[in-house]
Amino acid sequence: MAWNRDDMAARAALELRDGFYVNLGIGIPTLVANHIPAGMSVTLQSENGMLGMGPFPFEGEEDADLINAGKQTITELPASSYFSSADSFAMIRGGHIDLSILGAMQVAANGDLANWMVPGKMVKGMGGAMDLVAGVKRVVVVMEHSEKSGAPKLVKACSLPLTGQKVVDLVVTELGVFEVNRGRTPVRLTALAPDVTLDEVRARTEAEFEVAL
Amino acid sequence: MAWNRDDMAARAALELRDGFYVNLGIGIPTLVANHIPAGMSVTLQSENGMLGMGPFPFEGEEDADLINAGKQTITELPASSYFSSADSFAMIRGGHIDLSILGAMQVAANGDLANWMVPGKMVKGMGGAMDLVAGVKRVVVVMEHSEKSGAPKLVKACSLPLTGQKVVDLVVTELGVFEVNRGRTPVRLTALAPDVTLDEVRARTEAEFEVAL
Amino acid sequence: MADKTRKDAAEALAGRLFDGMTIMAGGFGLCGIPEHLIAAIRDSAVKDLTVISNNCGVDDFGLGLLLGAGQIRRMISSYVGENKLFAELYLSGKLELEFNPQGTLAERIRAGGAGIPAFFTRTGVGTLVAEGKEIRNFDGEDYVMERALSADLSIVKAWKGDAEGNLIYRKTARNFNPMMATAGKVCVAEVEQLVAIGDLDRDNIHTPGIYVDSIVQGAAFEKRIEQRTTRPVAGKAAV
Amino acid sequence: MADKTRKDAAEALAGRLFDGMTIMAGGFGLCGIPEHLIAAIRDSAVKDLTVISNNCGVDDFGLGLLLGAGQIRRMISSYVGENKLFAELYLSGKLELEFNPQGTLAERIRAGGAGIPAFFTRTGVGTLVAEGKEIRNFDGEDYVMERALSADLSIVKAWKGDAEGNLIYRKTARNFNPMMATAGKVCVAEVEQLVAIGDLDRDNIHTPGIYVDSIVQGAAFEKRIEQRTTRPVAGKAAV
Repeated sequence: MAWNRDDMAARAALELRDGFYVNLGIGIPTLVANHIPAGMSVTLQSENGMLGMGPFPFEGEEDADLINAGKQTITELPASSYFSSADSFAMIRGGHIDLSILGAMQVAANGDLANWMVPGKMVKGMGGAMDLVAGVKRVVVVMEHSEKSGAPKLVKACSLPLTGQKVVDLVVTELGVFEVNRGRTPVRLTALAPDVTLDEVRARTEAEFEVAL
Repeated sequence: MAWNRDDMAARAALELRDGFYVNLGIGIPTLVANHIPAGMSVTLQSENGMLGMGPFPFEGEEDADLINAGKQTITELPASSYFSSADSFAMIRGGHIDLSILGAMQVAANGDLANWMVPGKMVKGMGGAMDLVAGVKRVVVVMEHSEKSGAPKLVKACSLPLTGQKVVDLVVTELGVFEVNRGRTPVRLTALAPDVTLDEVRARTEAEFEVAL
Repeated sequence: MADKTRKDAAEALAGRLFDGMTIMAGGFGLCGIPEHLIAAIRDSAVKDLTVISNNCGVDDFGLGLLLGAGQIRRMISSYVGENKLFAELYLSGKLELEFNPQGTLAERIRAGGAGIPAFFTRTGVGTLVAEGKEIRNFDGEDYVMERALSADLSIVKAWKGDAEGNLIYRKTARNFNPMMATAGKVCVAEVEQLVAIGDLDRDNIHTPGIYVDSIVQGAAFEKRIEQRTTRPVAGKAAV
Repeated sequence: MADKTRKDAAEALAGRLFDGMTIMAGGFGLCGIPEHLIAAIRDSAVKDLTVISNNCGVDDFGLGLLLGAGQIRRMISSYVGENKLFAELYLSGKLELEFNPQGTLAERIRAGGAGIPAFFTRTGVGTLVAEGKEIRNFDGEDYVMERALSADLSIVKAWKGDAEGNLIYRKTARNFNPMMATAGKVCVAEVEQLVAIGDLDRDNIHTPGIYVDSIVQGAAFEKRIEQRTTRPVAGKAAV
């Protein structure tokens, strides 16, 4: 039985460490916040200019001046701080964020990441994704293992325009966990979802990988 | 009768305009603040991180956290603001300061300025002078007309290491006022101190200049 | 010090608008946008604008108003996902578009205000963003050279301001506003509260008045919320 | 969030000092210097230091203490005028010195913390400062390329701070401290007042805690004044 969205978020949450400063992308990565272990101190950065992002507000307590990078209303915490976009990306680009967890369209065996553009389709823009993958110390991708068409997303080489070159450290899909290590080592499958077989993963993965379960 | 230090400051103060943001160097330039015409609004910037520099404090009211770029104790004004050195020099380098008035060892006919180093002598450092002359919209030099040795300081070409190339707009000495215009036009003598003769200025000036009194 | 206060947005912008100009507009999504100044620019009917802003508003609010009025010829942004009209205009060739990574956009604007004509960044190396740009290796790593951005006019929105133009922003409504204030040849600011000089904490002024040419207190602010997201009152944390 | 508070300067620096390291130290003259951390570094006897700081203190205070103890091998500064020992050491070849224009120094440090390996500036073009560096013309004007600066350790001094490492500086004691906090692999901060988390205004935190590894409240601060300049109580303004 493959992992569901919440299982994938829980798996990605194993990458968290006490004291980490973390940027979470939109979608499944947002759910990772629900899996921070009790007693572990993790500070969430929002690239529109905030450290110490709190939970969504209670209804009626929304503040138009307080949103996350997905433009959702959020709250602050006692230790929160605000800063400009230039200061926020200085923080990101300068390597001060420990971990970025984000979605992807394709990840290649060499660590290349594509998640912003499909040629021929209307492009919405890369937002802060290129800065995050270029600047954050460790980049974890959480994505569906295949496209809706069935085409693999963990590939030998990205066919889509890149977001970053050799930037992915780890990939979590509903089938398993893959160490990519920015292409410095061969891709290694390190965990399998329950009842998922190695054959199924092999059949649905284009990139070559070693098995280290 | 040549101008004294205060006369020279008063002459430089004629360069002030209402609404100007101004950086004043150490020495005679500091005295320019005493000659801001009544009713004219001039904001003084201190490159160590302050806009809206006030007068020296009364005795007993000195604050170790409030100094100017000459490390003298100063005061703040109602509209003052503080910022970091990086933000201060972003302001200077970015061309946001209207006028810089500073001292010099040599000024050349092409607008070159030397004011930080004499080879063979202990060098104290250029501080913010290179940034100021490179970034401020208009640069006025106030200096003695000659060195103690009698050597001219308004020269054909600077023999001392430069602080900036083609940066000086105007020079005020105890003998007169010279438009240098960053070397875009010939040097022009536009004012003479009382009882100073053109012959005396010619004799004590190495740079060629036109007379436009 | 000269009083930079103006009666309303139209007066603050008077004489500062011209066809073909480049305008920087602060805000992230609809958060921290100079809504009164945008409305006044729409009313002015100035056209052929190049607009530098992280986003382009929504169809009927923010910069979407200028888009709807056909006043924008070219956008420099990082993300424009929430605007249908934008897609139509772009696909029909009526709108030029330059995408910048968000951090590169922020830094290009800071550089424009700080007298730095160009800088190097890892962001975008090996991507379309780096095409045609200089790549350079420093200490074994490749970087792309990015140029500064500046504008004829920047419009920003702050929480509080005074007649000298000193500004303080509130929470994440700060975003691009402080850098844009430094990178316009002229900067016009709108604030929710115009306070007396001396009322702002001098240690905490985000934009010193030197950067601001005119300041106006907005009338009613709409401050629309784009993605109202809440958690159940009795439930557990959702984020 | 992890408590970054340490008992005293020595504990805050424990395990972070080694011979031959590069240290950035905040302050302008004697204003805003981390005086307790400097004293603790002197007491540690660590040596062969490269120190990046706008100035080098005076003979018996600030970084002058490390100079006097022979711990500094190399300085990167913009102005060192007020230190006789400095002159002696330099002229006798016991001290290496690299002068940077003050704004270039500040920007190189900011770049070091911001992931920008190099940038261009007009400052220093045509002077000794530009020798051996790349000169490049942008839009008809020459600029010199300057490289980022970073350090093994930065020591900074703030007015208030909390256990998360959030810092607020006071008046012109801010100076180089905020950028240096971002450009050290490790940053240790000393504050006059350690306050409870939540007591600092979130909109006005100058250095977010992410940059600070350890924080210590100094005991008595000397906060020496270098040029005590006053005006007569009854007289007219002198500046």
